[in-house]
Amino acid sequence: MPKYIADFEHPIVELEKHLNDLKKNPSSTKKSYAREILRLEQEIDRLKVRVYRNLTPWQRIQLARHPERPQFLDYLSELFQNFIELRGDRLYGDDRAIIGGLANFNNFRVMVIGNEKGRKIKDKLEHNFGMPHPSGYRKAARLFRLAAKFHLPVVSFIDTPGAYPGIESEEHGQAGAIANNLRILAGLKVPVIAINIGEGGSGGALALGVANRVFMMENAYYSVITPEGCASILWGDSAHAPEAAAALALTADKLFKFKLIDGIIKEPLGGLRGEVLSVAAQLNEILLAALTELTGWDGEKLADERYKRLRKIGVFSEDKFYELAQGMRLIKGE
Amino acid sequence: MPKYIADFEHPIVELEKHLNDLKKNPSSTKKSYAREILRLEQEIDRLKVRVYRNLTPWQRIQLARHPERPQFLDYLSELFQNFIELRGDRLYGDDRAIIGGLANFNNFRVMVIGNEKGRKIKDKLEHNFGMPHPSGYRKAARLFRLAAKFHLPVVSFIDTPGAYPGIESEEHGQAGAIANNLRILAGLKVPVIAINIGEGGSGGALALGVANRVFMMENAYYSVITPEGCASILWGDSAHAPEAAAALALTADKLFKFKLIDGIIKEPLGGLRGEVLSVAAQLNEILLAALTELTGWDGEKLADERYKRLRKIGVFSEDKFYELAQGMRLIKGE
Amino acid sequence: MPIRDWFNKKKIRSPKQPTSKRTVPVGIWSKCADCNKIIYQKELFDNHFVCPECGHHYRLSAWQRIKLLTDPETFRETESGLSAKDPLKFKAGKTYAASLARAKKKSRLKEAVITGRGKINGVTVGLAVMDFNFIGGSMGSAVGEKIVRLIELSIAEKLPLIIVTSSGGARMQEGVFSLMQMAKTSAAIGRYQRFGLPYISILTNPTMGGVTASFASLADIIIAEPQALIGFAGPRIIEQTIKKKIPEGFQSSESMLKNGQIDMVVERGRLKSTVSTLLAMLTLGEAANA
Amino acid sequence: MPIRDWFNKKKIRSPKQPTSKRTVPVGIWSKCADCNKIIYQKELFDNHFVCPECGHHYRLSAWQRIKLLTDPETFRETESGLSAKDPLKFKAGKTYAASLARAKKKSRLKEAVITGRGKINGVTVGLAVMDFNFIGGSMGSAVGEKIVRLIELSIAEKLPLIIVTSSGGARMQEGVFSLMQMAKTSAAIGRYQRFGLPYISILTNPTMGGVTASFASLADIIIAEPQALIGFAGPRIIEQTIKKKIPEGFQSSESMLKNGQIDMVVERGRLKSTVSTLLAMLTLGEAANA
Ligand SMILES: [Zn+2]
Ligand SMILES: [Zn+2]
Repeated sequence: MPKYIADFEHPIVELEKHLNDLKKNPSSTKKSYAREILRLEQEIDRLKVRVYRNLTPWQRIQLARHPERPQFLDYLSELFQNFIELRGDRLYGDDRAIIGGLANFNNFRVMVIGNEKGRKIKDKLEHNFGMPHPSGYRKAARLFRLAAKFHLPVVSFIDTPGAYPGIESEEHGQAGAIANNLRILAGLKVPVIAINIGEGGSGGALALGVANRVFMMENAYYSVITPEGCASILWGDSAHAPEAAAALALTADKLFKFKLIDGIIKEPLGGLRGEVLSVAAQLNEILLAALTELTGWDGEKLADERYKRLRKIGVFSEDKFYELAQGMRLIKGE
Repeated sequence: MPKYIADFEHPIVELEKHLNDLKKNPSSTKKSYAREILRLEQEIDRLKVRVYRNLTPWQRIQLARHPERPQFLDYLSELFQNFIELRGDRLYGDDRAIIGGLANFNNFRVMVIGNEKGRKIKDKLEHNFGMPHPSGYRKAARLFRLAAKFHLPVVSFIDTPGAYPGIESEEHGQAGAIANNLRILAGLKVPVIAINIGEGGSGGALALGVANRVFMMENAYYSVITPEGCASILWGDSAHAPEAAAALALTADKLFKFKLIDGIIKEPLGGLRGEVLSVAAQLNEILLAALTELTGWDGEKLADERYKRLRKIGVFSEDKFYELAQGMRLIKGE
Repeated sequence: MPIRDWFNKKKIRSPKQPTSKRTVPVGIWSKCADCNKIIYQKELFDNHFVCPECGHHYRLSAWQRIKLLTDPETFRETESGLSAKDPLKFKAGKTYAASLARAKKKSRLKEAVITGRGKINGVTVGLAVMDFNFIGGSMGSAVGEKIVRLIELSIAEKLPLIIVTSSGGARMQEGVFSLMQMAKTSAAIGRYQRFGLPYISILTNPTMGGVTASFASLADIIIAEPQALIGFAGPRIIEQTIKKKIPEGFQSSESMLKNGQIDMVVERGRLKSTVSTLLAMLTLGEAANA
Repeated sequence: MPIRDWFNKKKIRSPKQPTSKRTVPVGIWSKCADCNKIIYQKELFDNHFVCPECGHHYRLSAWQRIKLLTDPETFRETESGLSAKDPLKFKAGKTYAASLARAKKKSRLKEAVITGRGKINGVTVGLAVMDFNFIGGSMGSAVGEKIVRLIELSIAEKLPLIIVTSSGGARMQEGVFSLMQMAKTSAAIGRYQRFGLPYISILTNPTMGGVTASFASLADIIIAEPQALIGFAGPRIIEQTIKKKIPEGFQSSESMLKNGQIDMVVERGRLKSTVSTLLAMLTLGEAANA
């Protein structure tokens, strides 16, 4: 399988290829050859740092969508034990774009739920590229309630381009299913911890994300609209997606600055590829700390804290004088 | 439209036809003609009394299924005011085999829900002959919960051959939908009153029928299985349905004797046809009494009473000696 | 009218694709944007901006809607001083600041929702009405905040809650701040609903995206005006995804009703009386049960 | 095994129409009723009556099932003295009395369900197991009563509840008394579930009608054995109604799983350990959360 390469990675890949070719054909004199190898290696390192330390939002989105990026099931198998999958919404289906069940995390018993995109093409189709139908959100709702009943914390992994925009999903109440999850999660009497591991595509992502603690991987994004969609609306051309991505302030660092998330999990240079080991320790620590803290709280406090977190989100201006003037006008009968 | 005539009504209809013919052709001498008319009228009355006062269970089922028998919407329009229909299960559909909404009944505000079969062929198709899909039961469940939230008594009208036995209805969880309604109704914190106005077809009917007070029309039936189904199983031939109907003890008088229902609404001789006026006063009285009594109770008491009613249903034998002996054998290690 | 006839009468109208951008034509006489018939402007006014010929429901401004629903002189606005900021200094093509300025001028509003107390046939309610003229009725921080404050006020004063939506969804110019208003408003509705107070939402053309997928869908009773466009994803996005045309009447009020997502489709002329009857049924008024 | 591989591995087996009347063949060597391969009887026994060749799950008696699920010598039966009466003096073709007598003789049971306390890997549970050999595992008054008494006992003693079903549905010979057991058991489950205790139901071949449409479907976790027939209406009634053949695999455990009605399909060999893990997850044991 050819390695997937994002546009902005081409210069690095070119140099790497050149280096490899050189290594395969040691034709030059030994001294200049070794020097050339060293030079190339240094250049690659410098380039990598320059590219990956200065990623634009759009470039981060490429990494968040990278086909080799670890997915929910990879984290599940690395960080959790004794996973028992619970399937179905008890209504109309078992949406494979959302997977959930019971598991152990260190000493904790938890309900773990996440978007799964699928890796191979067959899996991608089965998991619908991580885009849930209403059935998936309703399965999640069932599991949220089950978790609350049995006093199990909910740990959710967000990684979806968004809720599936199709005919049946609309007919079966996509909007209502998402809204219902927002309401359920907000009021849940157990700890809820959400981790955005890749794509946080709008309401379809938020439907697993109303939590007491929200974390993001360094190259994950969270957005009200896809940059492509935003660009289509504002420029009439999705090619402006990179600019839209920049305008939307959708990266982890921005969201952390805005205090919309609680922490960022650092990724290796170039973003996660294939394996989760490089972030497992961080994730483990962050989750363990959150669970340890939150399981000490009672249900009311957990729901209240979640509400308070949401309650204060928003930036707006408040013109008390205007309001007063409006009131006066009314009294004067204008 | 030709009037629908059940088998056992043919002798009556024959005589009535004869009488009509005679009336249309007054060819005889005046005296004998008048006498003949009178004789026929008396004979018809006698026959009617003989037939209708001695209905077999199977004959009652014919009346319960009679195409001219009043249906839920007829009672709704006669007995309730300001009906506002509430549609949809908020999941996948709006099943027209179950209709429900808010209404006034005398001084009460109630949630009224019932099976509707439809009268004309187009309506029958729309209402699926009164056979609900899971969506219908889930709509009912939503309205039950809404009633509980707003402290409204539930009045339900049962009239269904049964839950629809189809492919989609099974795939979409017919069994689970019915079970869920049984559980919800049993625990509902508002008064629930059920009236079986015609067919009480098995679990599909019971899903609207777990109530504090259950009434039946005189010619309604309530059965664990259709007589045809029962006959098919026991004789391998549904033609034995009349015998099965007798064996199943499914008529209102039997159920009242068994204390499974609280009252019977008397029907005019020959059963209800077309109009509900002849039973409206009785129904009004019975419902008013039940509502007046039950709305005085608090939610816990209502749910408790409903549970106690169910709890004692069942006829079985209990062999305490056998149980003891079993225990002894165990102790002796046999 | 006997109920059975009424049932037969109110057949679902063959739904057609809702029209999304129709404003009332100007002039004494004008042509209906839907049926093309010539209509007398005054008649349209008197008919609550519903075409007397074809029943097309023209879009109402928030204040027109408030006038339609509330008893005269009873509406008192709350939080009128609240309006949008620009937390992201958003610029994509044009700036958010410019969009806001233009919207204010065009709509004569400070934000895309008006909230307040008002009476509906004598019953005081908490009322929010969105206005599509203000950046497509989109929900940003200020809209979310106004709605949540109205919900909290309705809890405090034990008022029934009525929200009339008309919105393209979340306001993208505020990024994740807008997205989070979905969760914030839904959470507030969840709190409100613990108190056994009735929440009725009225969906008008169009109600899409983050508004449908939050407070609008969480009402005890959901009403829609006829032939409104209602859904989550926009029709164009769906067509791009499934790579075929969407069917006629898809995402219309009528199909939402058929698909079990809303309680009823109510024509504008019957809207106030319907809400009023529902309030009488769901709140403890003079005809109490116990 | 990494979870991803495990996911890829446990693909839904192409479901075929579940076989409904297969009993274990008799003899030292016998032919599997499903795959027709010759199997060694002892191997079948050791494999919990699952064909070692094709995985066909033969029906288990209630006592075999109890042996499979509970730790040795830990099961204590309750209400063993409870059995059916004949409230309707039912006679249709043959009498109910005769059916009961024959069932008792054939199954060596007093009723179609065994209830009691037992331990599953050390955890005490309330356990009910239905037996298809007793009038098709049908639920009459005694079965309903035994199940409700077990539920009440499990409430009183704060025990997890496990019910293994195998039933054609309600017992028609008791008429509406049977029908009402659906409501009675469902109501009791509703009460049980207020206490935050876990209820796991295990559906085995077949689970139909009034049993599926009551307590069996109300569990927190619903497990099914592979290729069991599970549904409400019988396949024949459906075929008569829709006037065509039902599709392959319809009403199988596997299609129930795909259709979102159950949590998992678990092979008999993994049943006890799965239930045990679930109990550990759902009850406050040694690895408590707080
Ligand atoms: Zn027009
Ligand atoms: Zn075999």
